[in-house]
Amino acid sequence: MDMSVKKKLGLKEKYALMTRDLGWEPSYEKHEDVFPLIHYEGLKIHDWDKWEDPFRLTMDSYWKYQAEKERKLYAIIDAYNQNNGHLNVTDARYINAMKIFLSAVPSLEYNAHRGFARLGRHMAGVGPQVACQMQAIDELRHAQTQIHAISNYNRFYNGIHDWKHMNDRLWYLSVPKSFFEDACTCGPFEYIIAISFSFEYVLTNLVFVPFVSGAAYNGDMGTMTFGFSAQSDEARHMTLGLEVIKFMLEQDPDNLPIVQKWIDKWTWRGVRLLTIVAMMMDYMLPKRVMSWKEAWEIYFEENGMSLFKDLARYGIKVPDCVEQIKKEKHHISHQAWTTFYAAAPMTNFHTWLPNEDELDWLSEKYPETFDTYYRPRFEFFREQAEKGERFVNPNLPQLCQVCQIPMLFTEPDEPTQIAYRQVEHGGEKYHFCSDHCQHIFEDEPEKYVEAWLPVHQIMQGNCFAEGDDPTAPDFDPIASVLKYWHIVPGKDNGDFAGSEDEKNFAQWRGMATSNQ
Amino acid sequence: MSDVFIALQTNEESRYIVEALLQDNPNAVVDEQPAMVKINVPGSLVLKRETMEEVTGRAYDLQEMQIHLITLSGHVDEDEDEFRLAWND
Amino acid sequence: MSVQSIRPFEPVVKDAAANFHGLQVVYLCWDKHLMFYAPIAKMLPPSMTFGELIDAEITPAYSRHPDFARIDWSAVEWRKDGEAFTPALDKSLADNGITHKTAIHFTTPGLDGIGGSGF
Amino acid sequence: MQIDLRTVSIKPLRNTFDHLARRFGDKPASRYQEGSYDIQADANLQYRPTWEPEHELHDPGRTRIVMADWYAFKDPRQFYYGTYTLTRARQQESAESNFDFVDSRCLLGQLAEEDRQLALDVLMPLRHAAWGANMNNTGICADGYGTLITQPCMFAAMDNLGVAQYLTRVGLALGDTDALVAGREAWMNDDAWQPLRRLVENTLVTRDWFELLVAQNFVSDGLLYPLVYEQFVDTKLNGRGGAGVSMMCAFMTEWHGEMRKWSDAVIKVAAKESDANRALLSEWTRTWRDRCAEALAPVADRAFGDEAAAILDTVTQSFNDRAAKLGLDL
Repeated sequence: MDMSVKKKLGLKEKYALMTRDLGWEPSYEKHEDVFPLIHYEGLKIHDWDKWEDPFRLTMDSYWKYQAEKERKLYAIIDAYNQNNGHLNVTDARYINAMKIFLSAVPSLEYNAHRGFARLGRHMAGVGPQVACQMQAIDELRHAQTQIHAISNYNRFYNGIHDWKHMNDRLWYLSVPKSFFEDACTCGPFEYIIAISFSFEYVLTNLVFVPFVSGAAYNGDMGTMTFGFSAQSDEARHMTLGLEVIKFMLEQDPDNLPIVQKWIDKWTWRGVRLLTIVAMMMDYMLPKRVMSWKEAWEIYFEENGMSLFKDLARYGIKVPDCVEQIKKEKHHISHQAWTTFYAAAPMTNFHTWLPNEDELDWLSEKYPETFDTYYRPRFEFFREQAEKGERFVNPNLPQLCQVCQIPMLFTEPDEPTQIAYRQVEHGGEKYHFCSDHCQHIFEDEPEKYVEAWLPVHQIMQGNCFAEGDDPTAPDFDPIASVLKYWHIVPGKDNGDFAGSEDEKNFAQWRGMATSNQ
Repeated sequence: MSDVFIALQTNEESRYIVEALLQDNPNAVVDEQPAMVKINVPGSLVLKRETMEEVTGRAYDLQEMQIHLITLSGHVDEDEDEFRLAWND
Repeated sequence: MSVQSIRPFEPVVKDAAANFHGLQVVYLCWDKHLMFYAPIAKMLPPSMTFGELIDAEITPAYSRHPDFARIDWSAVEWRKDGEAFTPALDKSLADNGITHKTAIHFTTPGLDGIGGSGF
Repeated sequence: MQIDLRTVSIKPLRNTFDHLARRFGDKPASRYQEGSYDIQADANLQYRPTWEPEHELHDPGRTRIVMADWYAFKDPRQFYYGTYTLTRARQQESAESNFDFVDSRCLLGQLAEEDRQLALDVLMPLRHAAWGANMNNTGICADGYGTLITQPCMFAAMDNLGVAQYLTRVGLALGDTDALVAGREAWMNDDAWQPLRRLVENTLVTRDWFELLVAQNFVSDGLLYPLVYEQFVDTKLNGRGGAGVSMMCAFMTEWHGEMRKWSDAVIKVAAKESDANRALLSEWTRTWRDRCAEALAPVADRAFGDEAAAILDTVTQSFNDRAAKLGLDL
């Protein structure tokens, strides 16, 4: 047979044969039984074949390129661990940022993995199915590489010895947990807008680019490597995010208001979630690359806005919440760090007061707010600490019913007044940190009445250590809750100064640089 | 006109990609950050296989670039010969 | 129901009053005193008097603040779920209309945090 | 600061994470263990899934199989993303050189026209069956409980897609896009393929994910791969000048050999857990085996002509033996 007569197929044609051409219209079973999840959200899709995956990776290239990434990644992690690279970080305070990272992020990635698997099965076109499947397996990669990269820190530092147990229980970790469980319990179209578009395209650059670049700047090769390596997959995922939104909007004009509602909701949910990243960037990187505000301006206000300008031709509007975020960017990192500082006995990482140099950097980066509102707070805390009366807020906070963050945010135009919103539903009162969280609740109250709010769960008696008797005369509820979280007070949390982490790091670094 | 951008890990391979990008996009602006390099271009950006092959001196599959990619913004359009990023505004 | 669901379901209100063993959640916030970063949550018997609320709950919660000792309690302005109200100190929370998940906010005129900074 | 670390030997505070120490003792954990055990959320789940409000987001109640510990399903290959991807990349490299070798030596030219057509007739519709398998495994990963059993299904799904794509390349090498069109036409309309298509569509609406795992990865693969790749490609075609096809399908044979180890381990562990599980697994296996053997009969007829019944019988018998060894009563 003469092979040379065959026509050479282009990348696009070949890719179509390798994906779209594999599917078929079922006739022995009903289409709606094979794909039961695609109608109830009210989205209208007329032609699944209109989906175009711009990256066109077939499995052979996928395995090849991903294996190369994995080889590089693990070679660096191994070398970093073998050489006790953790002793090379600028200062051991930095490691606390990694504790938050491990406690919060791999579980998000993991849920993304399972969520995209659901879409990989239930989207009714091969194009989006394959794109979602690749993302599903990539997200598993991210969860695993993060655990592997940070695992070595656990061997030498406290607080993350039981990260997964804490992720399902510890109060502040209900914020990321509820974010992703909210997305994963949505229908497939809302899920993909929430994660691929709002989270991946609009927001994750803020986590993975400036923060990870910051990790590199602080000598953490391991984190830099898994962070950037994950982000190279994200570039594909973000493209999926943009593709999916175009696809939905082009399929039917009726989809616009639904999609807009989801964008509004998930941009806000995501921004609230990133509060902790803002704090990590401004307070937890001893050497700083850029402030949260600067990162926000570059990656959201410039890049994000180009995206919305591009989508304007479909009728998509910039979410209303963006106005509020513009105001809050001057505040949230400071509000979050002072909160964690005051809640130190209830966390799984160490906190500290910024030193003079750091205070000056913050003043310079936040000229409109820092000296007026936040520097005096740190000065007060320092004064108290120097007197031997380190400030701790002894109270359990009220949480927002939707984002689950303590109600610590202030009114957008009044930074000394806590913002509180309230509605009644089904005879019960519900409280929110903002108009946007309130609107999310009002849109789907049946969903959010089921929120697992850690403070209320503690009060109901659902968060005491197994075997502890709350009716016993010497019962100490806070001690029992810490035990339930698997947190050892003082060792896993509290001030960095004087901690076992600080002592060990100094000693080990001393061993590494002297003959002692 | 909005910028599109592409960010790459700083390493030997991406040096070539940056070089090719600068050749293919004369108005590109390079922004060096710790461990990464970001290239911003107004409106649209192109990376040509031909340029990469010239710069690296070997056959080049544009999908190889993904190994070094950190992030990007803009609509992606890729075939055997060109990788393009653009906004439609 | 307004949530888009493939099949209807009966939502379980996780924080229904009945789940708190005869007690009720009450939120307290001393406005303009952000040292305490957020309103606080307390679980209290509905029979507790408002006077007891001040002495047994508000006082230990906030006494650390330098402003606290200087509060003139007769001048305090109270709000209940956003509405101004005057509590009867000798009456129970229930009789003061404070039910499960009521938010009580109070301001202390002249005392707006350290140096008037709201902190 | 440049630190000379050769002199430093510091003693770690702990060897591994507590959840692994509770399972395996306080010793260094493998990357498979760290990346797999207990990492799915299993407490305090937040909201009701709108796509299935009857269950929680991660819920062991989506199957009738009951396990005291869902992390009993250790993957004998210990695949996590890294090891999985590296293994497949190596196989891909060898597949690539096989395709090159077949092409450069014009090996397909040794095949007679009727055998070339036969190869296309038998293999091309299977692209679509592989896509069905992909959807099933992706769905099992979504619905299953515990990473130890869900992650191998995600890997299997990607493998199923890989198989469909290798078959597409085989089709393009043996014929042209017309060969793929003809294969699709047969899958949709040819009587010989309708029982198999019906079976695949039945699996797509099977809601108990463990039953689906049994139907797809244990029974269907357990009959189809030996029949098509061992008996038809590697034995029959290979004996008739089809070494080139055999080389291009090497991934499938090797892959099935590897997957068997995993699916056997899954069945064995689940069956050993309780008599109720064993009865259920036996029932599922029996039902799906009978349906699958029936669906493969016309395919076998096309592939083997007069010998079809005997070959299908051998394959089924050896599957029965395999099931019996795992503790099932068929």
